[in-house]
Formats: sequence, C-alpha cells, structure tokens
Amino acid sequence: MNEQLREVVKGLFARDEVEVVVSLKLNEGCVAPHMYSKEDDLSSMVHSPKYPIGIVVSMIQKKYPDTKIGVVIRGCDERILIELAKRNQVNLDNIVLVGIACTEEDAKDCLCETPFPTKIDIGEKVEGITTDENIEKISQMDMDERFDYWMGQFDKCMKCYGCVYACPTCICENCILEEDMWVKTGELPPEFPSFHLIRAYHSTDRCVDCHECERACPAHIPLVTLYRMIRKDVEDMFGYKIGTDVNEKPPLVTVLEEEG
Amino acid sequence: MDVDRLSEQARSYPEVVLTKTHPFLCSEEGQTLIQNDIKENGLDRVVVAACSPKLHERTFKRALEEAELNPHCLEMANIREQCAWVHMKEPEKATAKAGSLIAASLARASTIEPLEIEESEVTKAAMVIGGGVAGIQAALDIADNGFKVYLVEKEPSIGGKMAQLDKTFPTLDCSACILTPKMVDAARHPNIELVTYADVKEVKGSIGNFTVKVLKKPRYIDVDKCVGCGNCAEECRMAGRVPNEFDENLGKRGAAYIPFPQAVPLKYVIDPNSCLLITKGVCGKTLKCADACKPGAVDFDQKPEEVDIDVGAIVIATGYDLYDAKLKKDLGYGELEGVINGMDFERLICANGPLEGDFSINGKKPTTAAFISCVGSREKDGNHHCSRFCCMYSAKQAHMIKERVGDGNVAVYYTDMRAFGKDFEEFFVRVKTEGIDYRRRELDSELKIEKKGEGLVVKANGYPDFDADLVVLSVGATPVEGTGFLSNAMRIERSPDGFFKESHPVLSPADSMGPGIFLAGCAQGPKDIPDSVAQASAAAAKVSEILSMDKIESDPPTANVIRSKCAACLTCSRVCPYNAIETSGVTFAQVIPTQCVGCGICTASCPGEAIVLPNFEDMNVETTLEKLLASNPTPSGEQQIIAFCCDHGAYEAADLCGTMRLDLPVQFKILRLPCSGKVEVQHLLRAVELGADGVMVIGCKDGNCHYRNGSERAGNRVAAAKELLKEIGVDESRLEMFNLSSSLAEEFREIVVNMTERARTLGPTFQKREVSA
Amino acid sequence: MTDFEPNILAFCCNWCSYAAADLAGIGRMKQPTNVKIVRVMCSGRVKPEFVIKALADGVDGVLILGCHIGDCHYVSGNHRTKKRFEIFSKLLGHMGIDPRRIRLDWASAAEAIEFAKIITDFTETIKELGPNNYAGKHERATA
Amino acid sequence: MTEEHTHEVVDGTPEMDEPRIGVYICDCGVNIAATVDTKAVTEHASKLPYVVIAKNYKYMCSDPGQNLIKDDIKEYNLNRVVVASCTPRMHEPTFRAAVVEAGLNPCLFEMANIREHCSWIHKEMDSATVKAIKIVELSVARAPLLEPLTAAEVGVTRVGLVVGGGIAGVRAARDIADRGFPVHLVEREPYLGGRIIWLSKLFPLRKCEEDCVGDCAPCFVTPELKEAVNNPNIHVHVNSEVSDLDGYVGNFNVKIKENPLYVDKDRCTLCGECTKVCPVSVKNDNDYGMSERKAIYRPSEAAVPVTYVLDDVNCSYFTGGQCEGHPLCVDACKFGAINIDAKERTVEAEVGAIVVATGSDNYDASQKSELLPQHPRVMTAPEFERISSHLGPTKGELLVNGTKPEKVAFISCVGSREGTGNTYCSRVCCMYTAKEAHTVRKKLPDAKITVYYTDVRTFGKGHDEFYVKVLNEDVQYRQRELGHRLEVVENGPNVVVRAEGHDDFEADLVVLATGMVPRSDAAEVMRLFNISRSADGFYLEAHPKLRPIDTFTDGVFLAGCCQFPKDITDTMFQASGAAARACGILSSPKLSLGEAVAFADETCTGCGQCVETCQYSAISLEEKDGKVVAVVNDILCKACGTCIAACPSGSMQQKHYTDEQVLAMISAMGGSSV
Repeated sequence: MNEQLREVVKGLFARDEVEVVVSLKLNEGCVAPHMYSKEDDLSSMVHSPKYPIGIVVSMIQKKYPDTKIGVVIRGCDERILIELAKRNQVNLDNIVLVGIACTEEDAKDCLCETPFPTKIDIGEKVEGITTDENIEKISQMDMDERFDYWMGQFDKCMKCYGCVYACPTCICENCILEEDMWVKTGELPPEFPSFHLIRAYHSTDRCVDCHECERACPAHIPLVTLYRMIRKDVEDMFGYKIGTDVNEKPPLVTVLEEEG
Repeated sequence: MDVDRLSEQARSYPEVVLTKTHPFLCSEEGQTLIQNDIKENGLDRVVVAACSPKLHERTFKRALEEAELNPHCLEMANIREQCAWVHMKEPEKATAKAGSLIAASLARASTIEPLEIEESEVTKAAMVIGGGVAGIQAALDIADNGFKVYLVEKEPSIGGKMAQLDKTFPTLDCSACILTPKMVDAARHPNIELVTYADVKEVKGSIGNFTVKVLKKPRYIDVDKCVGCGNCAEECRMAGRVPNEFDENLGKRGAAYIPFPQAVPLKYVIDPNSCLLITKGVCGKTLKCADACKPGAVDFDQKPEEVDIDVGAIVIATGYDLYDAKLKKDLGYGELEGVINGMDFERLICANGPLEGDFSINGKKPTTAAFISCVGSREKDGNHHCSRFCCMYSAKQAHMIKERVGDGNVAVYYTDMRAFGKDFEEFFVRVKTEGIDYRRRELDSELKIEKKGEGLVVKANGYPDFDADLVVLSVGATPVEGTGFLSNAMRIERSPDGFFKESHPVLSPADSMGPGIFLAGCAQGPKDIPDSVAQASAAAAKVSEILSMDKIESDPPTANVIRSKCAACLTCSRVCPYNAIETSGVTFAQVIPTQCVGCGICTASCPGEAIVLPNFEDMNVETTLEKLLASNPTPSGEQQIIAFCCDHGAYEAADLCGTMRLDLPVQFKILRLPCSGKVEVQHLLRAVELGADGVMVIGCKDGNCHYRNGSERAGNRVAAAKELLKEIGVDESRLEMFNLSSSLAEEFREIVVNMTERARTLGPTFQKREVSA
Repeated sequence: MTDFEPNILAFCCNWCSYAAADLAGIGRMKQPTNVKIVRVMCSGRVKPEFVIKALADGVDGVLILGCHIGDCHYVSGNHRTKKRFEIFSKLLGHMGIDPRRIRLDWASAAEAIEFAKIITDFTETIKELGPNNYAGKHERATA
Repeated sequence: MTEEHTHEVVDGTPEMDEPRIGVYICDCGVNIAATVDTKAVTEHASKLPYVVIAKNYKYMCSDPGQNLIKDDIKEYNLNRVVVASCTPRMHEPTFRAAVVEAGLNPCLFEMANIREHCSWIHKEMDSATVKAIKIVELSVARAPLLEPLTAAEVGVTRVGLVVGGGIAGVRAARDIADRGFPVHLVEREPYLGGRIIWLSKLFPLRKCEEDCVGDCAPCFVTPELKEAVNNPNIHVHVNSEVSDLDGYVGNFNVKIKENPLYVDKDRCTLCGECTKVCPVSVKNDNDYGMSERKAIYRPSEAAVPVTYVLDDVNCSYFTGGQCEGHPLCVDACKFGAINIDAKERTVEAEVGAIVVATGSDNYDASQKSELLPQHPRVMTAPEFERISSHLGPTKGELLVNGTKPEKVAFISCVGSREGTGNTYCSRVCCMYTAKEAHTVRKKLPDAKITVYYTDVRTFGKGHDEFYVKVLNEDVQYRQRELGHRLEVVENGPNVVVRAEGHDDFEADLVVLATGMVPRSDAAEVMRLFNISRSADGFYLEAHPKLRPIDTFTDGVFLAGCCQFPKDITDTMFQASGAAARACGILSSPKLSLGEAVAFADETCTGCGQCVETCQYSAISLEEKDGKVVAVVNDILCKACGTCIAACPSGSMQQKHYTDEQVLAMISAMGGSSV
C-alpha cells in the first residue's frame, strides 16, 4: 500500500497539483510526519501507523498560507481537517487530500464508525463498527452505578494532560483545565470530575473519534466511550455529524432551527 | 367652470398686471410659475383663485416667501370648495359667482399690507413651581433636555405628598425608595437649582420672558455652612414639642428641624413660629442651637429675601391639599379617637413616621378597621370631582392593616371601586380575597361613625353596624391653598373644580390657559403617581419646545394699538382671552405681539377703534364686502346672502360642503374672518346697507371657539346689530348668528338654504327697493 | 432527608427572569429560602462550566433561568443556552450525575407566579434528590 | 472632579491595592428589617474577607444613606462598596452615582438584593436572615475582583422615530419636531389618527359639545393631524411599517417599508372622479361592514393626508378583474394623480430615539356568546360610534336596521375585569358608555335607556360631573356584580337583557362596552423593538412609577394604549412625556454605553465560535501581532455574554462579569460560613 501511496503522490507532483505533500516518513525505524517536496525521495513515505496529521497541516499553513499542500489522510484525519477548518485553523482551499481507507483491523482497533475518507485513493473501503460494548454496558447502569464506574476510571487520572495535548481538535492556546480557577491544581485524585466533565463538554461538537486521547492516556481511561456517547446525542438532537461538512456550523453556536 | 373667461375677466381690472391659468398651481411647477412672475414683473400682490386656503394657503405663502415677497401679500379666492363643488348643477352661475369671488379677492389684495414678524428672545431657563414628584420629574426632564431649571418649593424640603406615603399601590413599593433617589437626582443635576422654603410672589412678562419674583423665607440657618448634622435640632429647647406638619402633626419636632430625615436639601431650618428666641425674644442664657452648631450656620439675622428670576417658561406643579374631613360632622374626624384620614394612616404605619412603623392609636393596636371612601369627593354639593386615587389607596391600606390584624374584621365602605390603572384591578381582586369586606353603598345614603364603648361603630344604611377600633377616612384632593393667588398672578383660569384649567382637556391637557405656562400633576386635577409623572414629562416636553427656540416669533396679523386714539379704558385687555395686552404701568394699551394670536376680538370691542387687526381693518372688510355684494350682481334679482365665517368651525364646515359635494344656493357668499369674535356691528350693518338680503355670522360652538370665547361675543354683537336693524326698519331676521363645528357640513347647508329661503320670502331689503324705485 | 435544606444557585438573566424574581418579591410570593440568585445579563452568559464548578463546590442544585424563547432581550442568547444545557444534561446523565440537579427554565418579566413556582418546585426536586455528595460518594467508593 | 479621577484610574495601570470593602445593609424602613435581622447581617458582613466597615441604615437610597457611603469611602479609604438592599434594577444607578461622587469608579460598586429576593418572599426571620447573609457573602466575594471601567461613548443621531400614527404617535412626533428635531412618523394605515377619527365625540363633553349634534372627534383631531403633516420636521410615512431595526440608543438604523397609496396626495384634488368609475365595491371595515366603499376611496372626510387612496388588495387592476390592463380610475383622473405602477419602497433612516405608540385593538365581542354579539340588534361600542357619527354610514342618524331604536341597553365591562382572560379594567368604557347614553338621549329624547354597570369608573377631570349629569337625563343605571349572570336573549325581532337581581329589559339596541386588548401583532413589534410585555399583554414600562414611559431598552419609549388602556387625555400626557424623554436623548451631545462589554485576550486562537454566536455582528476576526484573533467592537457589543460561554479557552471574557467574578460567587455558595 505504501507503494500505491507513493505513486499517487508522484502523480500529484507531476501534474503540479501540489507544491508539497505532508505524510509520514519512516526514518531509522521511527515514523514522523514529514513535508515532502517534488524533488524529495518518496521512498521513505509510509501511511502507517495512525497519526493525527491535521495538527501538522495547521502549523504548516500558518507559516506558509499560500502553499498548495497535499495531505495524506485517513477518515479521521479528514474529519480533523474539516473541524479545524471550521475553526479557522486550516484552509481547505489550498489542500489536496490523498485518502487512505483503513483496513478492517484498523477499524476494529478504533471501533471506528467511518474508517475511510470521502474520497479513497488508496485501499479498500471496509464497513465501520457501529457497536460499542462499553457504551452498552454503561447504558444498562443506573445513575449511581454510572457515577461509580466513571469515578473508578477517573480515579486513575494523574492529570498528565496527555488527552488534551494529543487531541487534534483541541486548539486552545490556553486550556482552562490548567487553570486553578476551574480545576484545582495539585489535587489527586480529583474530588469531583470537573476536569473530565469540562473536557467532555468541550468535545461535544468536535470530537472526531480519532482515539488519540485514549492512546495518549497512560491510565487507560475509556475517554472515547464517554465522548462517543455525547457525540451520539449531538447527532440525535441537532442532526449534526461532526467532521462531514465544512460549511455546517457547530450546533452550539447557531440558533434553534424552529425559531429561524 | 369657464376658467379662461374668469382669467380674462380678472385681467380687465386696472390693478391687475397679469393673469395666468395652470392645471395645478399648487404643484412645484405652478409655484415656480408664480415665483418667476413675481420676480420678472415686480408683482407686489398675488391673488390665487383655487381651492380652499385651508388646504394650500401655507403652500403659496411659502412660495411667495421664497420669491422674496412678504407672504401676507397673498390673497386666495376659494372657487373650488366654496364655488365649483357646491354649485355643480349650475356651472354658468358658478362661473359668475367665481368671478365675483375673484373680484373681491382682488379688491382686498389692493388693501392689504405686508406684515412683519416680531421677535423676542427666549430666556433659556424654566421654573417649576412645586417640588413634589411631578415637579421633580418635570425639572429632571427639562434639565435632561439641556436647560436650566429653578425648582421652587415652599417647604424646606422637596418631596411633597409622595414623601409622606409609606407604600405605593399597586406594587406596595416603598414610596421613599422610589422618590428619594429622584430627589437626590434633582439636587445633584447640574441644570437644576433648588429654591426651597420659598414662595412665588409675582409673575410678570409673557411666553419666552417671564420674570418671577420669589420670596425666600429666612431659614435662620446658613445653608452654605449647614452640614446637616442635626446637632441644632437635638439641642433645641423646643425639641419634641412642636407638632410636625410632615407627620400630619402626629409626631413632634423642635423649632430647629428638618421635616424628615431624608430631606433634600439636607439643610436644617428654624421655625419662626415656635423658636423661643423669635417668638419670645429670649431662649435661655445661651442659644443652644448656635452653640451646638460646629460650622456656625445658625444665623438669626437672616431676613426674607426677594429675588427676581427670569425664565422662558413655567410649570405649575403645586399639587393638592387633602380634603378637611372635619367638615363631615357625621364622621367624627378630629373628635372621635380612632378616626383618622388616609394620610394620617400613612404616617402612622410608615417606618420613618412618628411610631416608627409600629401602628397604633393611642398606644393600642387596632384589631378591627373600617375604611370610608369618597370623603370629600363626588359630593352633591361641594367637591363634585372624583379624586381618582382614594379607591386604590384605601385598598392598599386595607391590605396593610389586614396583614396586621390577621383574623380581625376589615371593611371598606365604597361606592364604585375605581381600580382602573395597570395592575390595579388585579390588586383589588387580590385584596378582596384576603377577607376584606367590601360594602357598596350609594353616595347619598347615610353613614355615621359613633363612639361605642372603647371603640367605634360604623352605621351605614343597608348594612349591619360595624364595630371598629380604627376608621380611616379616604379623603380626596382639593385645590392647594394658593391656587387662587397663582391663577391671578399668572392670569390663568381655573376649572369649576378649582384646579388649574388646561387649555384643552383632551388635546392639550398639559398646557394651561396661559401661553408658556404648563401644568403637571395634581395642580391640574387629582391623579396618581404614574399619571403625575407622565404629565410632568409632558409639561417638560412643552417647556423644552419653547426653550429650544432662539426667538419667540409673533404670528401676524397681531393687533396694533393706535396710541393717539387709545383712552386706556383697557376694554381690550379685559376681552383678550390670551393675556396679550399689557396694562400695568402704561398710559395706553400695549399688545405683546408674541402672545397675540390675531383673533381680533379686542378690535371689535374697542369703543374708540383704537386697536386694529392689520388686514382686517374696516377698510379691508368693507372693500371686500362691497365687491362681494356689488361687483357682479346676481342675475334676475336673486337674493344675496353674505356669511361672516370664522376661519375654524364655520369655514371648515363650508369647505366640507364642497368636499362632500353638497349643493348650496349660488347667491351665498362667504367673508372669511379669523374668528367670529372679530365681527363688528358696523360691518353687519354695512352689509345690509350694501344690499345683502340675508346676513349670517357663523362661528364655532360656544365654548368650543378656537379663540376661547369669540363666538359668544359675536352672538352678543349680532343681538345688538339686530336691535339696530329693528330701529331702522329692517326685518331683524335678515341677520342671524349660527354656531357650527367643522364636521357639520349638512347643518351648514341647512342653515344657508333656510336663510336663502327666508330672504326670498322677505323680498329685497329697502336698499334695493329704493334703487329699483 | 426531610430536614435537608438544599443549597441552590440560580442564574437569572437581567431582563426577564431576574425581573420576574423582583416581581415575585413585589407580589410577596412566598418561596423557600434555599435559592440564591446570581444575576447575569443573559442566560447565554451561563457557561455549563459554571454548573460543573458549582457542583464541585457542593451546591445541591443549579437553576438557569432566562427569557422565553423568542423573547430574549439579546434576540437569541437563550437559544444557545437551551442547546448548551440540553446537551450538557445528557452529559451529566452519562457520567452518572442526576440531570435533575440542573434545570433550565424560562420566566418572562411578568411571570412572577411562574417564577415562584419554579423556585418552589425545584427546591422540592432537590430535596428529594438529597444532598450533593458526589465528591463524598466517590471517596466512599474508592475507600 | 469625578471625571478626572476616573481617567487617572483607567489610563494609568489600575492600581488595585488590597481590596477595602464597605458593606451597607438597608432596612428599607421595615421592608427588609421586618423579616431580616439586618443587624446580624451587618455584623456578619463586617467579618468577611476584605471588609473594612459594615453599616446598617434605615433607607440607604436616601440622601443621608448615600452620604453615609460617600463619607465612609473617604474616611476608610474604601475601594469597593457593596450595598445590600433592593433590586439593582431599581437603585444600582443611584448608588453608582453616589460612589462616583465620592471619587470611586462606578464599576467598583456591587449590589445584593435582600428585599425582592429575600425579605419580601420569606416569612421566617431566621432562615431569611441566613439567606440574606449568604446573598451578601456572594456579593462580597465578587467585590474584590471588580475592576474600574469606563463606558464607551457614542454620538447621537438627532432624529426621532415614532411608530404608530394614532393620536399618541402624532402628539409625540409633533412634540419632538417642535423641540427642533426631525422625526419619522410611521403609520400602518393610509391615514393618520388611528382609532380616534372613527369616533363621534370625545369625552368628557364640554358644555358646547353636549348639545352639539355633530362629531367633535374629527373636528378636534383633523386639525391636529394636519399640523403633523404640515410640520417640516415630520416625515410622515403612511401605509408603511418598520420592517427592520438594529443599532442601539442614539444610533438606531431603521428600515421603513412604504407601501404605495397609488395616489399622489399633492395632486389629488378630492374631485372624486376616480371613485365614481371604480367598478369594485367592498365592505367598509372602518364602518364594521355597515357601508361599502370602492377600491379607490377616501378613508374618511376626517382622514389626513387629505387624499384618495387605492386599496390594491381589492382593486381589479391588481386582482385581474375588469380593470386589468385598463385602470378606469387612471383615465378618470384629470389631474394625473394616480400612479397605478407605484411600487413599494424601503426607506432607511438613522434615528437616535424611538417612541412606540402602536395602540391597541378592540376586544372581540364574538367571544361572549351569552350576549348574542351576532344579533342585528346587538352592537359593540365602536360600531355604535359609527352610527352616531355624521361621517358614518347613517350620517349620524341613530338607525338600527333602518329604524330608530326606542329601548337601548348598554352593557359595560365586556371583555374587561374578567376573572380569567382580561383581568384588567380598560379604563375608558365607563366614560364612553356615559357619553353614548347621553348621545342616545340627545338624539332620541323619548328612548328608554338602561346601563348595566359594575362600578362606574369616571375618574378623570370633569368625568364624574358628566356622569352625574347623564344620571339626571333619565338614564337608568343598574348595578350588577361581575360574576353574576347577565345575558341577552332573543325576543322576536328584539332582544331581552336578563341580569340577576333586575327586571328583564326588552331592548331594540344593545351596546356592548368592549374594552381594549393588546394589538394582534404586539408580539412582532415587541421583538422588533426589543421590548417586554406585562402579564396583561401590553408593553411593559421600565418601572410603574419611576419610569412609566421608558422601556428596558434604552432609547425606546412608550406612548398611549400600547402600554395600557387609557383615555385620550392620559394618552396625551404620556405621548408628550415620551417626546420629552426621547428629546432628552436627542439633545445630549454624547451617550455612554454600558461598560460590561466583551473582550478577547491574547490567548485567543481565532477559532471564531464567538463570531458565529454573536447576534449583533460585534465580533470580527482580525490579524493582530501576526495572528488571527477575535476583536470586539465595544459599541456594537450589547454585553449579553453569550459569546463568552461559546469560547472554550476562556480567552473571551466580559468586563464586569468575568468568569473569575462569577466563580467567586459560586465558590461563596459552596463554602458556607454560617
């Protein structure tokens, strides 16, 4: 698949559709994002493992706003880019997407509902996973059980902020979770899940289900489960699907529909 | 109508330079045509024969002005509403009549003069007399409009009646909480100067330029030095011995005092009627008040001080007095213990009152209470008026006392429950459901309060006797003491109820009968706080309109006095409804042009013909009459009817005949006057002399005259002229006075038809008989 | 639980609900003493984070009161409030915090009776739910 | 003096030494002290952090109360003041002014409401005191975080806008114009005057009017309306409505949609030729269907502007009838006054202050089936006005179905003072009923007249006197309580009025004294002008006594029956009053807007959620120091704070309502110290 990828990218360069391409580079056994230009040797370009490449694109665009960039993306990456675009962090007009469909294994790993981008250049589309045992389990619990369950999980939290830093759609320069005013600093375990409630609330209209937070969490807190539950509500209540349409405004900033 | 023929005809008069026709003279194009002709041909008079001057006189006058011709050089002939449209069946005759109307206008045009506007500067300050809530609101609004205001209050503090109240209906808001900040705002406003403890002594001048003489009573305290610490009051030998008026004399104060702790300005005053030094000449060895006053503000050398204040406009907000319930012998006020009036109640229940809110009568807390409405209001003899706020304050007080007596009985004797304001009805309903017994009674049915054991009993027709420890009389409002003085000083009228009269009860209720003088609050009639506040703002609007003008301009024509003829009998001043004739200190009558409205009533009254209204002088009127009656005699000896119409009710009714296409006899013609009161006996006789077979004087309805009483005077003159006609042998029914309002087109037609018919029956007057003989 | 007197915080918008609270006062409409009001200009100012903070500080219940939809002094501030708190109460539910502890409601400047009723009802609800011992409960759970 | 100090604080680095708070607890007479132990609250407050002094006084809002604060600020060097008293909606401005006079920035003042929200709604002294203490604690917790602020100042567009061309609107417009300011007067109907020109007489009748057979309403009113049309400062927009409004006090932008009259009023000579040829005849709504009119017509002889108008809803040129392509009236008009192709246009205007005078509707009597409102012998008072009017369908003759009535009953309080529904009194019905009874007596001297009433509310100047006069004119007044049975039943061609406690009264005319109700479009107008309504559905004044003419939206004032039913006299007071208030704004050189505006700090990431949220387009994204951040326009910001809740990072804040301040209060809620 990597070969396939390099061919597609070569094609982009050849047709002068892009000036640079952002993808992953395998360098001495380590994979890191890299910005390839036309002249570069593409043989180090790989498509795996998963990497929230949107953050990098945002950084690059802020430095080179007029450069035409090709970006190699998975389904989640596309959603990231769309959500970032809604928040003025990337400019999709200057971006050409190279889409990779995740494998079945990838999808299972992430319990991903949409393991593919809108336009697939590489790979075969596989069906998304729509069931989540954890959510079902929690749904069966009563209020007290749920609270106990989550407190049991959050108890493990050591406020490393890994989830915040890893989150590709967490764009604030200043995170209120680091402010004593909102979340008491230096208190472990947290007495009340302010940290996680605030973070969950902030993710309601922008969590793209990329799993970066969970991957980053050293305590293995099932953050995605919580975010997924709330994301489902957003879909049900406002008909808003995160990361699909760049022109669709997040539901919390718009007025009620029935009132115009 | 043959317009070209009319034009041709008009052209034939010697004074006419040119005639033109145009489909729409009132259009831009038409106006330009006139303007160009004025400039090119040096015209000095313009006659427009068109529609009613009521519609377009203003338009053409403006056109003349733009062409630098004095607007009073315009004359209009109304050949549409009063000719074409009322004689649609007789176009030939209508054209003839139009010719005569135009001829009359032309003749009149030769006699009229350009009139100049007179101006007087406006003093950019206002005075508000009375510092209650209405006065305060008026002052604040005028001040916010950017003008200086003198707020004159007779008491040592502003606040008025509202400051005495405990709570206000229907919200039960505490009165002080609403009022005191407004008082502070007034004191703090850079445009407001408080003149407290002062009386108005004299008012001179007219709209735009009044001079008010104000007497500042001595406070015996230097207000600049007084810091309001109250040491003087504490030390005063009379402390706690003088009844406090603010507490309705239910509490005590000293000779040095402030009426209430929240007084504005917070400056003490020494009451000359109770101060021992002032009344007796001595006050112990040393003056304790002066000794106690650290800033040394006590000053017994103060004298009353008269100051003249120049203002452009005045607001009267002098409020009301409470009806004196002692006049109702049956109710025992002032005699029976436990009978109090509504204001006593307020003071007794108020936290800053003499009992500090611990309501009791002679130390006893009442357990039952009765309220009697309409005390001193809606009387058969005496105060006919409804005092407007008593129903609601009694409901409020009933509610307040019910809260305190719990299961004790509370009854309200009432006639009509007048809960008409916003949330009033809802409040009343709520009070009723609190277990208060509302007992309806007719006003003239008997009601007596008598002593019964320790308490009282209310005996009312149709109800079982009601035992009560407390009876509150809901007394109404009467005109404040001094209303008569002010109305004389300002020469403004009062209504039959004794309150100041508004210029029109419906349309200009905040204007007094005097230009530049406005009314706010209960001075005009009883009203509650929101209505007083609204009226105060309204008065402020009117004041600001005047003060925003740089100059007050006269609206010509205004009357002129021919000094050589004036015998200073001052009849003119007495008949003038607008106080526009200055009489004090002059050897002849003097017209204040900015105050004169040009009704001409005075000119018709002057026995020496010494006062005239320009362009409506004898010559103007007679020339017009001549032309109307003679220049184009009606064919076949038809009777000629001439109507002297006032410019308001009558002329507009005539126009409406046209608008409604009502047919009028073609021999009927109108002479337009500002007011029927301008009609002079000699003009009426002159009309008959000139061959009119019927003469009508048509004015507004009596009492509805645009100039207040002109039509009544016209009626008198017509009566006098009839006597004269009788003497010279002319049937007096040839002359008749009519009163109409502007919407009465049908009636207008009817009286004209009847008059024409009458003239026909009577045949020609002797004048014509002689001619024909 | 009967003598539990909850500590309740209410956010009221300046134009409608705070005015309704004032009107209820003017009308002397008796209410439980549990609710204390913080005035904000618009219910749209109320961050759900405030509620989190209040719950963390031990407040037993939080009311958010605004103008009726369509009557917002700021046109549509309350639209945002409605959306935010709808989703926020779902989140609380997922987390095992009883969403009945927060309530979003509307009271126009004239609705004094309704206001007093909201205050009374909500106080009753919180009394039934018992004290906010989420923090304490957690300590027990982990102990 | 204050200004100088304010500048010092704002321009320099605000030097916030340690907070020194003064707390003032008001007794409000006994309003607070009766249920709250104010001494205990004061004592408790004195122990709170940063509190230097705590005092208690009978009336804090009074001058001595304010002086107490001012003196303490100086004596104790206070830099924060907390007053616990009534609602800040009433007296915050009062106390702010007081602290300013003592040299403190107004934003360093904080108010705790222990009256409306505490003493007035609780009975038990103990628990109320505990709550009052908590309320004070909240304010004291916030106080140290208050910052000195200055408000943005804006200029004022010296033009007024009056919405509604009834008598209230005309009065207000004339007063504004005469004060020297241009004013737009917008009226929905094609004529000015509203409901008043359809009346026959105006109460209280004066001597002259009592015997007058004519209509006094048009005689008085038409000249007033003409004055408005002729006033060069008034721009009259008839057949128009305000379609859009934005902006703020001193600087509103308004869009006025002008619907065409199709007749040039300056050219129309009232010759009436157009009406003669018009083939369309429709029921005349203004005569309640008792007459017909053409599609091109003169609304009334009393109508101003003085012109014919064309009703394009019924005109057959527009409906595709007989005149399609060939409007007969256009040919008939010799003066070319009819422009059948006239189009609607929108006028945009900038205005500084607005008077809303949109009036009220008549109560719809058809809801009262027991009164047989549909019966030909039963009519409402407004209909009666038409048949008693000279300009009405019967030319002033009292005719019902072509015959003169002999037995007339008036029923008052129809749709007023109901237990449910319209609970209020409509204020004018008693008087107009007396007037109409008088009219019947004058026109039909032998008629039997009976008035069913509950309370006769003839309270205005000269009103009671008039009522007594009518009583003496052989008019029978029958009292009845409101809940009691009263019905009208059919009886042959006539009807019978049956009222509990009274003999039946056979009548050939029953007049229902219908009250006033809020206009059907009140909700739209309310939204457009951002004003509130009270429980009765009429527009809400800012304070029933302090500010009976103002609304909660600065620069918008109320006049006439849109606020509450009132008679013409009271309407005139309010209208002129509204003009005075509006002119107060128009004549001020500058206006201060609120201080509590939103602002974004340097941590903003430019995500733009606030931009989307802001309803006033007050926020834009701009590049600052090489990065895109949100920037708030102080003047456009209305200080709602909705954007702040949309900002995840806390970069967006609202002055005077910062997160920190709110959180301090929340923390005080939790940490109980009582």
